[in-house]
Amino acid sequence: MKKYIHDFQIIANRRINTEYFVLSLANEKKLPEIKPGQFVQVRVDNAPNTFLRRPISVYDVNYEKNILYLLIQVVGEGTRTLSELKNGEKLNLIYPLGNSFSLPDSEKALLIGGGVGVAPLMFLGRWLTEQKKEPVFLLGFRNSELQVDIDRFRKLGEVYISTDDGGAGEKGLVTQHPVLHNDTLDISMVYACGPDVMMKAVALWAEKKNISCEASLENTMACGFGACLCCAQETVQGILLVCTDGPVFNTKELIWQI
Amino acid sequence: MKKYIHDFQIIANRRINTEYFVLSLANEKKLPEIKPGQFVQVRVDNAPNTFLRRPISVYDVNYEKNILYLLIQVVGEGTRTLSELKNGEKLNLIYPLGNSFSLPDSEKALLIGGGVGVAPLMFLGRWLTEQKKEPVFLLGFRNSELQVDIDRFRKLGEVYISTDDGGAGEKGLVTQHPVLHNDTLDISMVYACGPDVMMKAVALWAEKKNISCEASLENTMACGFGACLCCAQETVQGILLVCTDGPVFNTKELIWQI
Amino acid sequence: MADLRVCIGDLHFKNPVTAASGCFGYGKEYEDFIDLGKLGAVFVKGTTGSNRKGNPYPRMVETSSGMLNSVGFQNKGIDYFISDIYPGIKQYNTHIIVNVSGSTIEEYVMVAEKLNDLEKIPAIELNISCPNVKEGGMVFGTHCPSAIKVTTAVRKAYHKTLIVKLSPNVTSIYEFARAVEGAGADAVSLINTLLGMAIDAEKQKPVLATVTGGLSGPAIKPVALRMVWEVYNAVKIPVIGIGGIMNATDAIEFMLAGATAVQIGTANFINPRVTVEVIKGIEDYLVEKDITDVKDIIGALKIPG
Amino acid sequence: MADLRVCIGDLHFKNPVTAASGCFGYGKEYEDFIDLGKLGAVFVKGTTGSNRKGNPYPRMVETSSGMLNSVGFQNKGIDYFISDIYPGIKQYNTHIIVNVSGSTIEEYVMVAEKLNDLEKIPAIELNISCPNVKEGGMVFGTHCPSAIKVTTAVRKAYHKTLIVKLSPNVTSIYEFARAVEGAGADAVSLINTLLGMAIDAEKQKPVLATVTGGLSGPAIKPVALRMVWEVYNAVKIPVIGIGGIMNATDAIEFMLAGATAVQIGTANFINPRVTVEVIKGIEDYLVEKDITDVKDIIGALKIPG
Ligand SMILES: Cc1cc2nc3c(=O)[nH]c(=O)nc-3n(C[C@H](O)[C@H](O)[C@H](O)COP(=O)(O)OP(=O)(O)OC[C@H]3O[C@@H](n4cnc5c(N)ncnc54)[C@H](O)[C@@H]3O)c2cc1C
Ligand SMILES: Cc1cc2nc3c(=O)[nH]c(=O)nc-3n(C[C@H](O)[C@H](O)[C@H](O)COP(=O)(O)OP(=O)(O)OC[C@H]3O[C@@H](n4cnc5c(N)ncnc54)[C@H](O)[C@@H]3O)c2cc1C
Ligand SMILES: Cc1cc2nc3c(=O)[nH]c(=O)nc-3n(C[C@H](O)[C@H](O)[C@H](O)COP(=O)(O)O)c2cc1C
Ligand SMILES: Cc1cc2nc3c(=O)[nH]c(=O)nc-3n(C[C@H](O)[C@H](O)[C@H](O)COP(=O)(O)O)c2cc1C
Ligand code: FES
Ligand code: FES
Repeated sequence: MKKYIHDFQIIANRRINTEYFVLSLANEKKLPEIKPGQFVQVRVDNAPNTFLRRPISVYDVNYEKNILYLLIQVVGEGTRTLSELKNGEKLNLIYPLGNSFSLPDSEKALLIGGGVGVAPLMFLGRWLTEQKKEPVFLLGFRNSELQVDIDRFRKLGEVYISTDDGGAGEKGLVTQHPVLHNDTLDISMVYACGPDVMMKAVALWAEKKNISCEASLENTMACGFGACLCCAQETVQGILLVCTDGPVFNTKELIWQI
Repeated sequence: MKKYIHDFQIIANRRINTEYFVLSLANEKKLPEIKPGQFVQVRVDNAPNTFLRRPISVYDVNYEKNILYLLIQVVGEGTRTLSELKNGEKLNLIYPLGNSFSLPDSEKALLIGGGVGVAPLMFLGRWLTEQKKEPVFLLGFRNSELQVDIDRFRKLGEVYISTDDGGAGEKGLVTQHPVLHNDTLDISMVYACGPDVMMKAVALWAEKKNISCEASLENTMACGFGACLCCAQETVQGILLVCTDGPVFNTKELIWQI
Repeated sequence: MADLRVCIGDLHFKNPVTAASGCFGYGKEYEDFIDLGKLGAVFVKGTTGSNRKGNPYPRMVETSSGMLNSVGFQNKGIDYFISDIYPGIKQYNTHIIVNVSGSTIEEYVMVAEKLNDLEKIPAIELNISCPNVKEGGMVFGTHCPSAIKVTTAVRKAYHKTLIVKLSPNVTSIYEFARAVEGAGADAVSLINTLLGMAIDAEKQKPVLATVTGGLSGPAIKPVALRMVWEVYNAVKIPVIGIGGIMNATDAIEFMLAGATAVQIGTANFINPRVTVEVIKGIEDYLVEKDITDVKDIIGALKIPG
Repeated sequence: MADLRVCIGDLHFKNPVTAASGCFGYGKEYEDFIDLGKLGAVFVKGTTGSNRKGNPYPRMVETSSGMLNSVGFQNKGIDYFISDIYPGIKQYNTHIIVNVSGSTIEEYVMVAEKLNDLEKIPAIELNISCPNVKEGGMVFGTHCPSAIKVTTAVRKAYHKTLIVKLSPNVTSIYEFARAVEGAGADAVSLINTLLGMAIDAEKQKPVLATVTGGLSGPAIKPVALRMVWEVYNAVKIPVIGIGGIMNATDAIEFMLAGATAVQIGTANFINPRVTVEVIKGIEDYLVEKDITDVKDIIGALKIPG
């Protein structure tokens, strides 16, 4: 897929809660095809200590209105600077980057997200419904205050929630959620994005259930398009690159470092 | 004089023309005494390539309203970032720094400024009027568009202008201005601030006329308060520091490098 | 229009702007962004005698105005390069220069020998300066007799333009430059990365799996400029300047300090179009200054006094 | 409340945070901003045998996340220090350590000898690593036999704590650390500045009057951390870490890498209160991590594998 460098314009910066915000980005040029699971490399201007670009998943795309959405969690100086962007300001992106999630065999698919790991699942869920599939979401957050856009996920499919403190949905980790232990859940594919420990636990669960599992990984990235070889991931095929061979991997391929 | 580090609030950012702007800075604490010729060290946040503070002269002080004014010329990333500051934003200053201009013997004094070198002359002029002296300004600019706050200077004393292209006042360099060759000008002191070549020319003129001359110098500064020894100036007394022994020097003391 | 052509030994570059090894893949990673045919040359990644999987991860960490990497020589080896990669890149309308790496003199020689026959590879860059491999690599670049030995051996085995890439992690880089000049190098390129380290204070652990890594980016530019100037004053062969170049002004500074050409590395990650922008910027500079030939700025730095 | 006390040889510091030589004047430049009595120590500026006027100007230029300086040893000499400066600073409630500089072994020895008698100066830092003087200075710091010679001579002449400040402009800094340890140093401090250069492309001239200068600031932190860790693993005497420390996290990284104390230089120019803020930050870190003694983090870096 051809990659582009474009200046986008901020048309909305929607604060969700203390940690998360969503940027809506517009561009005069028609957006190229973007696939669920792909990401962009954002140049952060005006952040004295942010030298490299920041990789951010595509949260959603509206082709009609030509808008790209990014869901971002404030964790350091780069993301904090992004959180302060105002309407009309510019953001330079390299995109679309990486591979993408694949289509499930069955009707239903389970999409498990932890924290900011829910980001790629919105776009994936939308795409699945367009493919006449039925996404079921299982989303985990630290507490109820940190939940993200649940109403929007509900528009795409069933949503289960878990929070560490039980403030919303089930108490505990997503992998402890009863829906995973509900044998009537008729799925052939699970998608996971979140902390490594979560994804590994989901992968083990899927393996036991003999369900195919795709995980979207993170790694430290200098380029994002295969030029620096920094984002190495150990797999059964040897070292692969998270930015071009991933970020989506079938978990059977992965050799976890944790 | 005791030095302070304070956060000031921008209460106005007044654009004068394509190159110059004036920041009005307020602080809850009562301003300490600041003397004409002194400067501040400004921390520039949000400018990726601006590491050290930037030295800026005090353009004016309003003790009643507790406001400090800086006249700044956009020359690089630091000053450009400052030019984009909005009301309510913070600016961290170390101040007041450096020595100051001295009082003239006679009634009248001539204040010669070139470009952004006019900055310390506003405050100096105000102080002179308060001391019952009569400042006469000779201000040079590249062209008429780049003139700075002439009306405000006029409130303090007579103003002569020269521009490189003759678009306002006399055509040519300030040192070619007829007022300098007018023997009725009854002064015992001339103050100069501007490019080194200008100050040197003024100093030579003053020496010939047997008039005392003070110049406000620039130099590359890392600290601004005498700790780094970077801002060396060769003088008849040996190396002195522009940030603490200056920025104001009697030109008889100076050994010019140009 | 200024003349941008420069020569590295017998080799003619259409302009002095090239991409640094390890930062530009095999060129094709940048085809969506720029026309590779516009570049003076592309230095492709470190190639070894056989397949190397590189270092464990994390391999990268951002630092103030720079980054540390510990990629190591992840590559499939020279034979794979010849059979599978070369056919795909040989049609590029620019010079492809292979960065030759290894752990032993025999390995360097073997790789260099095999590159003799590739028509479209007019030069190699002998990498004796990688801080990211345990054996070989930097040892050759930080011990003068070893640098001479490996250069002499490769010189015998390789018949085209031989560029030796120097390590900055030494007391006197100009001694190494003189040594490899004496051993038959046609040019030197510098600097490779500075050996550095990053620590995660929260976890009380090194950030990189290999503990140390190579520092690149604008943080190292002052050191690189100084070394290029030192080496330019010490040798007669051309110098290729590398280290923290982010824009045309940076590239011009390296040429004024004595570089005949420059390599741009880390900047490509942030701005994949930086190389062609630098070419344009150099041209603008020459036009504005009324200089008709870029060669006139090489080493043109005026030293006072 | 964590215990912040550390020892450099026989010398007790109330905490590991000190100000670096050449960046803190004689301390009094900072009295308006902080209580000097809070610092572990103040390293005052380079002091030579006799009056030195320093280098011509410009002496400073900003670089990416750093600065180059070429101050040289502008100071009025040891006798002036003793007669005119010492009386004004000896009442500070912190250790005053004099950075001893020179061009010849005799000069170093002479200055060190005279400092024996100053009751309130409990230590000297032998600066064999300044890149900004033509003769002496860095030569002693980049040539191992010279480093040993000067350290041995000063050790004989000086009876209190002897700290030797190492140059980073060498191939193997740990060899110098071992060498001066063998020659009687009680501690080593590192790093001094990296030799660098800046060029004004418009004027086609070096920016600094001396052409080259010393690079400091966060740009050099990765190199400094790596060197501190190398030296910590090579010697038994305490290591004082220096280079690009801007905040408490940076200081903690140096201590994890093996530094018993740290010096803060360039950061003081931007934030004259940085030293006391770093002390507070280290304390917060220890409390949060339930560590009762700062000495427990010295060299506590966990190396994987
Ligand atoms: C393929 C991919 C997709 C991602 N998608 C999203 C997303 O949709 N929304 C979102 O909020 N975040 C996403 N991230 C994570 C995001 O890139 C980091 O949170 C961001 O780079 C942190 O930048 P910072 O300057 O705010 O923090 P820093 O101050 O740089 O660091 C804070 C923390 O973030 C980690 N981090 C820093 N840089 C990177 C990097 N280049 N890659 C990975 N981790 C890093 C550091 O280890 C550190 O712990 C994604 C990461 C990857 C690799
Ligand atoms: C005592 C003193 C008082 C000053 N008063 C004023 C004032 O009232 N208004 C005003 O507009 N400017 C003033 N200046 C100049 C001002 O400090 C510089 O223009 C500013 O630092 C440039 O920063 P920058 O990031 O925009 O430009 P940069 O990109 O850093 O550089 C652009 C140009 O400015 C010069 N410059 C950069 N840093 C410094 C520095 N620390 N000291 C001197 N020159 C530098 C460089 O040589 C370069 O040519 C004063 C300087 C001094 C020393
Ligand atoms: C991710 C990465 C990988 C690199 N790999 C190599 C390599 O394989 N061979 C080599 O000679 N240099 C390698 N280098 C060094 C660069 O070619 C260059 O010398 C250095 O990065 C300094 O230039 P820069 O600051 O423009 O990046 C690598 C640098 C980076 C950042
Ligand atoms: C302006 C300036 C002057 C310095 N003068 C000296 C000196 O006289 N003696 C010395 O040993 N080191 C001197 N140094 C080096 C510092 O002490 C320190 O080793 C170096 O700056 C790295 O630390 P930093 O990055 O925290 O500044 C000087 C550094 C600067 C920036
Ligand atoms: S981030 Fe550069 S190769 Fe993946
Ligand atoms: S700027 Fe530091 S001493 Fe003058």
